[in-house]
Amino acid sequence: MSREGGRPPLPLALPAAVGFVFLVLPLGALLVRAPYRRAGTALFSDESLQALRLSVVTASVTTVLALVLGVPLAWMLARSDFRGRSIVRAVVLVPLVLPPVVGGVALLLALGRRGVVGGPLFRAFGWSIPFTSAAVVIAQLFVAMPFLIVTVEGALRGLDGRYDDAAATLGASRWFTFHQVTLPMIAPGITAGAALCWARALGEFGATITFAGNYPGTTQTMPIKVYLALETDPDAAIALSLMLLLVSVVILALLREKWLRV
Amino acid sequence: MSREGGRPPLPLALPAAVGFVFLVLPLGALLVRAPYRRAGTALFSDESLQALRLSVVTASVTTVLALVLGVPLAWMLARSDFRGRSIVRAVVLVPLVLPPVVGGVALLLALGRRGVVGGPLFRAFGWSIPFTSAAVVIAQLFVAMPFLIVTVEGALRGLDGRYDDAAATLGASRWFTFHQVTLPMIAPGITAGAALCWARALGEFGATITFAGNYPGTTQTMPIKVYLALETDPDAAIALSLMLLLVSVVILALLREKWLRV
Amino acid sequence: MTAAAAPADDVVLAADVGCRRGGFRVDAAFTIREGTLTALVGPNGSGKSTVLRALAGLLPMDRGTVTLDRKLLADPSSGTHVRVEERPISLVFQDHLLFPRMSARDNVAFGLRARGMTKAAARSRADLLLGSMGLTDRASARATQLSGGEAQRVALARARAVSPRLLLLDEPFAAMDQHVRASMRADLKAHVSADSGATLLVSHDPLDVLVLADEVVVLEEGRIAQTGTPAELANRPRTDYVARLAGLNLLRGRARGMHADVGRAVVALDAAYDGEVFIAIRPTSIAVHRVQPEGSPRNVWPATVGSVELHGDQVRLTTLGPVALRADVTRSAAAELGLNPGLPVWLSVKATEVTAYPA
Amino acid sequence: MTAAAAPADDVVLAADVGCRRGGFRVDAAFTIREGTLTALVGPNGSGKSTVLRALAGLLPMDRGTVTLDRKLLADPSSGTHVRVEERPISLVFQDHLLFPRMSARDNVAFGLRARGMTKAAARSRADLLLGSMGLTDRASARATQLSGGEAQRVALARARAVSPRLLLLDEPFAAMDQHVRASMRADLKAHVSADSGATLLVSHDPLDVLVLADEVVVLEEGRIAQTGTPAELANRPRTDYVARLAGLNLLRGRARGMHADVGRAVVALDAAYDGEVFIAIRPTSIAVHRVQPEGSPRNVWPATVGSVELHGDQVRLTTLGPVALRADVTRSAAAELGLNPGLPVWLSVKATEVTAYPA
Amino acid sequence: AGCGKPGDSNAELRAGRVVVFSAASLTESFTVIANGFQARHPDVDVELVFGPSTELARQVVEGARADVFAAASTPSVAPVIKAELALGAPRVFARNRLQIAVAAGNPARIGSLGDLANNGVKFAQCAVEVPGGAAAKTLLDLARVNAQPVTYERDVKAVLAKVRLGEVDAGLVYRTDIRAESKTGRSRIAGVEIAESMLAGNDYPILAVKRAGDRRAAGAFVEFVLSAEGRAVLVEAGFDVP
Ligand SMILES: Nc1ncnc2c1ncn2[C@@H]1O[C@H](COP(=O)(O)OP(=O)(O)OP(=O)(O)O)[C@@H](O)[C@H]1O
Ligand SMILES: Nc1ncnc2c1ncn2[C@@H]1O[C@H](COP(=O)(O)OP(=O)(O)OP(=O)(O)O)[C@@H](O)[C@H]1O
Ligand SMILES: [Mg+2]
Ligand SMILES: [Mg+2]
Repeated sequence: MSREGGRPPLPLALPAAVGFVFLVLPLGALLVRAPYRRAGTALFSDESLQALRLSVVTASVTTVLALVLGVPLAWMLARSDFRGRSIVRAVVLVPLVLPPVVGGVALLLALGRRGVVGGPLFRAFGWSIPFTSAAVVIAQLFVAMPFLIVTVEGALRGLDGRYDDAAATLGASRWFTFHQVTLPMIAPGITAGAALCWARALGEFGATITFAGNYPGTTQTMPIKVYLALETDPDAAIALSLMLLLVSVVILALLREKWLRV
Repeated sequence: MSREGGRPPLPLALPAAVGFVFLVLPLGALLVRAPYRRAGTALFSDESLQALRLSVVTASVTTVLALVLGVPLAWMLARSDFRGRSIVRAVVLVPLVLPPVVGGVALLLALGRRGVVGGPLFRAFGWSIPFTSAAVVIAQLFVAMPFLIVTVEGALRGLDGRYDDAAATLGASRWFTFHQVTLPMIAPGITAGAALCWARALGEFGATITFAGNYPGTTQTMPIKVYLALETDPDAAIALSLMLLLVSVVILALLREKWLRV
Repeated sequence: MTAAAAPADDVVLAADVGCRRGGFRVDAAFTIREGTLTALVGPNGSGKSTVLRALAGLLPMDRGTVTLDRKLLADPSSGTHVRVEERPISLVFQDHLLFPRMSARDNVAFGLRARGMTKAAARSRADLLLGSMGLTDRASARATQLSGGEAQRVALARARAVSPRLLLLDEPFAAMDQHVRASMRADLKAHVSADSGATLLVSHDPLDVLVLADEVVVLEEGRIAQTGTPAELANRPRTDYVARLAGLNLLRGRARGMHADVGRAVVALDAAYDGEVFIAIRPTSIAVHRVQPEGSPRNVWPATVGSVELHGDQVRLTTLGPVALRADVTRSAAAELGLNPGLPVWLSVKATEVTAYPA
Repeated sequence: MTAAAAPADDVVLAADVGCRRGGFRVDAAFTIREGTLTALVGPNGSGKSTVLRALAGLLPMDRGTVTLDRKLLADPSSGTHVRVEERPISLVFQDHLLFPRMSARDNVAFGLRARGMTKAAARSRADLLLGSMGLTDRASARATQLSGGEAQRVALARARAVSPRLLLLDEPFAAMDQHVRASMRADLKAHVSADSGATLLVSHDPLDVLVLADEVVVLEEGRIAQTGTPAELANRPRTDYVARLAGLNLLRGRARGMHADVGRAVVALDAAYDGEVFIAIRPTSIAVHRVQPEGSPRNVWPATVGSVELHGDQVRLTTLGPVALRADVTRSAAAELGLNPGLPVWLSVKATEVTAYPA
Repeated sequence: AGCGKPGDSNAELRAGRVVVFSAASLTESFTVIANGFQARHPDVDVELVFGPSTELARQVVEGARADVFAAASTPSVAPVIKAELALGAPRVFARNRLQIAVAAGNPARIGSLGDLANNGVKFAQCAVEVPGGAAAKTLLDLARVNAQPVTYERDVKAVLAKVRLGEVDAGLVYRTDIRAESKTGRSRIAGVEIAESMLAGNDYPILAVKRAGDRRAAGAFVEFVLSAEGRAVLVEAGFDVP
């Protein structure tokens, strides 16, 4: 916070360096062995750009929705004492552990044309959710929102609750306190959670292909495209992944810089 | 912290409820439509139990390794001011966005028999990493550690840095301060990060099957088994997923209760 | 005196607080009248902050009632517990707890905005208040960038901004310099004399109590040890703590007529009493001698000098012996007597300088 | 006086601190000798805490040097900056900053354990220290479960546990009650007189300065306004702040012989001076009259009563007029005169009660 | 039993669209076939959606818009038939056989299926849950070769990737995969024919979906795949055709 550097202690620097090398090695190998010559054609096809755009847009929509729904849910878990809280917490953890493809099946069972909720909806209004861009967002939200919730709950638990007390003595409702005091104080945690959520949504494959399908343009996201490219042209798949990587790391880095400056 | 309940404010309770319903619906549908009759046979085969054990063990080893390597890395990102920090941060984000299968390919390129590092290792010692349980852990670590790092970094950034100052004026080295002061204060964040990491590792499929392969007993984890079961017997896949779910939620809940009590 | 009795007309706060905190228990009943300030004093750890938190609603009570403006705010026996944010009470915390990510201005504006005032209006009101506290040029600074005394002034402004019916102040002047403290004190005095609800002030500074308080409540170990006006306390302390606050020596003994037995000595009194009495002696009325004095003073005791402390022109002695006392002598007298720790001396006090009252 | 000069043999700390904090700048040079305590005083926001942080190494300096026991700790011009944890300096923070998840005992043991002492040994040493501060029964309580005064005592114990060569105290007594404060003060005094390195104490309490300080450094707006022994400051204040601390009225004017022109009035002096002078007047030496007095006092000014404050037996007036003064009169005199804000009065002071000295 | 009469692939078709769900392993062949079909029927838009067969089947059942479904194995069309969404019985349009994939130059000197059982030979095959793995198991069983793979991959492409990267010495894959690989021109993979390859293989069924928006066009596409032109493309890719 206030003191500058000095050399970081070895018991921290050493494992940190090992961890970094471990993460950077595969990336480095990927970059070294990447098929740069052949990459261009795969990258700048219309379909690739379409998939990239769809991925970025749906992941962003997902993240916004996750913030709107997930942050309050995290607050309830961390700050409110209601019956059945441990059940809610368990439910939040479920999508983390469920294999994504099964998550997609579960979404079909719930919201599909023959699903528990989707069935009546379809019969009454003719609405069918699967295989639309909305379904992509739903699949991503199901898989990625828990990451945000768990992170934000952790941040809330680490917070000094006395500021809430101070706000209450000034007549602030819990809602006013939440958005004026609590939110700014857990901003780093929310940033982290949103980044995780966005990244997870961007990389989502299993639940999306199962629940939303893979029509180019409407539901074919970049990871699905990469998966299919792996089937036919592994080099193109790597090139596509690197493109996805570059775009997302740049976006995350830009947002991060902006948010952390506040 | 100190004040008890009261009713939570509507602007928080409402979205929280929506978020909860959204997450619980697919799970509910899964439970309602689960093939309980046929489940037993699929569940209690030796192979299923083997896969479950392998999953739990590897995910736990992964989480321990991620804590050992990831927490120091998070500390470096949050507290230390070194050149190239933004590059390190970008590298940490990469595995979050990389489609897991491509992550597996990257690991092969780096650590495989003919990989950048794996090649020399193989030629020198005859070591080959893929197709071993160690490879499962490596794949999970690559995919799951970033979740821990990002969460812990968020927690560190939310921390009041003045306690570090206080520790330094008492003659504490940064390492002593880290494990005596900082760690206990970010415990909730570390818990959250470890939970995410464990869950992500437990559900890992793409990188694992690509880098470690699939062989019952050594590398066949539960998500791989579920994926393959989906090809032939979706009911069995659902039954297996529910088993994975139950076990993992119970484990997480137990650990959580224990950790948060501290 | 207790809240259970029907309160008088102008009573704003009638409190009977019973609550526990870890192994510590508080039980205290008192009232505060409209436009007055009550000082809540007591040793460290006696439960003052606990009482304030309970009144604000931050700490659940397990016994008693809190009534503000005839409205019941808390009564565990009937399950009543008005929520903190719905009580017209503000609290200046001992460690101020300014919102760290906000500017000083936004901290002060916070309560007004919580009540629905627009951001602009609340801010200009906050600027006014900060201005009146001499903080105009720090208004835009973040709470974490304020000095200790500045932060405390902002906390005071923040609590007063919302015009509470009950203002709870937990050592609000502790970090302020003399000048600021005097002006804040004058400010508070002016505010209290108006038709402003009730104020409860915790302070360790006798001057605060003397200058500001209409009533004093002394808390010791979670219970009320004495109440009264500042003058009553200053003249007739009933505990060591109060005596020290008033700057007096306090002895306790059994009186029989003009004398009282205080254990290892006998004290000649100003008048005849019977039974348990307190005896108050002013440190300046104690004379110190190298040899046993003769003549008028009726009380003469041998003693040993314990500690010697220089307080400006005066020297404060503590003495050991049959009666342990604090005595103030002039610097020149101390030099003349060669007062040093361990020196055997004689102490003398005139009976007329001794105040006795029933225990 | 400045650190640049070769320090005397027994100088422990030679500091010339230049640093900035936001828009605020501090430049202050002073030294502290072995076994002495220097008080660092000044108004709120004058930079006291900033100086302490810079000395501890928590704030980078941009100018000057810090030398402790002849070892250079900081010198921006040569890039020297010994790390905080390697300086034999401890700091009691203004807001104590106890580690919230640790018990009081573990807080005190922390510094010892950081130096490699075993947990058990450090804890038993901590228990001893806490015992000497009267906190035996709170030793196991978490830092967040301590009262304000208890926390401050633990912070003091924590800083002293590591036996630093330089002990920095930022208002360490502010939250303590009178009794505890007196005993902590005595404790500190005993500690300082021993061969204990140097102590720098920030406090707003004049008594702390009077009782404890060997030297006083007065900081105003980031610069040193005056230095000297407590007696020097008490007799010859050179700024309003110091005068208020010493309880004096301070005027500034241009003297010609036995008189000085202070703007809207002329003051008769105790002796002949020439040029700019300060004039100090004790509030108790000012007499207040309803009608213009005749006779011996040479200084007589008209004035209006500004504020009236009761301080125990005394009444403190502030007066407006050609010379703004504070005056203390007895309660009976005040009642007799019917002193009320707005009342026109006459003030008189004997020339012999006026102390003048060159500005 | 079919109710609609499958259209003649040469008949005039109204302007429309055909959505073809097709197994990922057919990507190259069907892209060529679709181009050929479109050349014949310029007014008809062919939209190709590739994916894993079982995934595509699930999508068809769940109501995804699909007119034609071409799968990589007979079991994977079962859910569609069970949901009564098939327009007529599925027709097998291609058959795939296994080959041994080895790294270019065949460093481990694999010459036959039996060599897979050699000491020190690491090989990969698909999991038995997917068609390629079922075929491999059948083949090994019928040929009485007692060889254990080091990994059961999720599909043939993954097996191929392991061979390509040198993680295994050999892999049991389809002929078509090796053919496609060698077409890229800089192949790191070579094929070793299996003498017993006819003992096990995999049938590719195709069907028109009952819900098809344009049944005639869907039928026409199915017919086109089965026509000489379609078969030529498939043979070129390495399939056996009925
Ligand atoms: N959260 C807590 N859990 C347990 N005990 C507590 C807690 N908070 C305070 N205490 C104890 O309760 C007693 C009263 O504390 P309180 O803060 O009310 O004292 P106080 O009168 O305000 O003292 P001070 O003058 O030092 O501020 C103290 O002994 C304190 O240690
Ligand atoms: N982090 C910061 N950024 C900017 N300005 C700051 C910061 N910290 C303190 N200041 C300002 O620097 C000035 C000196 O602050 P400092 O804390 O040193 O004062 P102080 O003498 O200790 O006052 P007090 O008696 O109130 O504790 C104040 O005006 C304060 O507002
Ligand atoms: Mg308190
Ligand atoms: Mg300060």
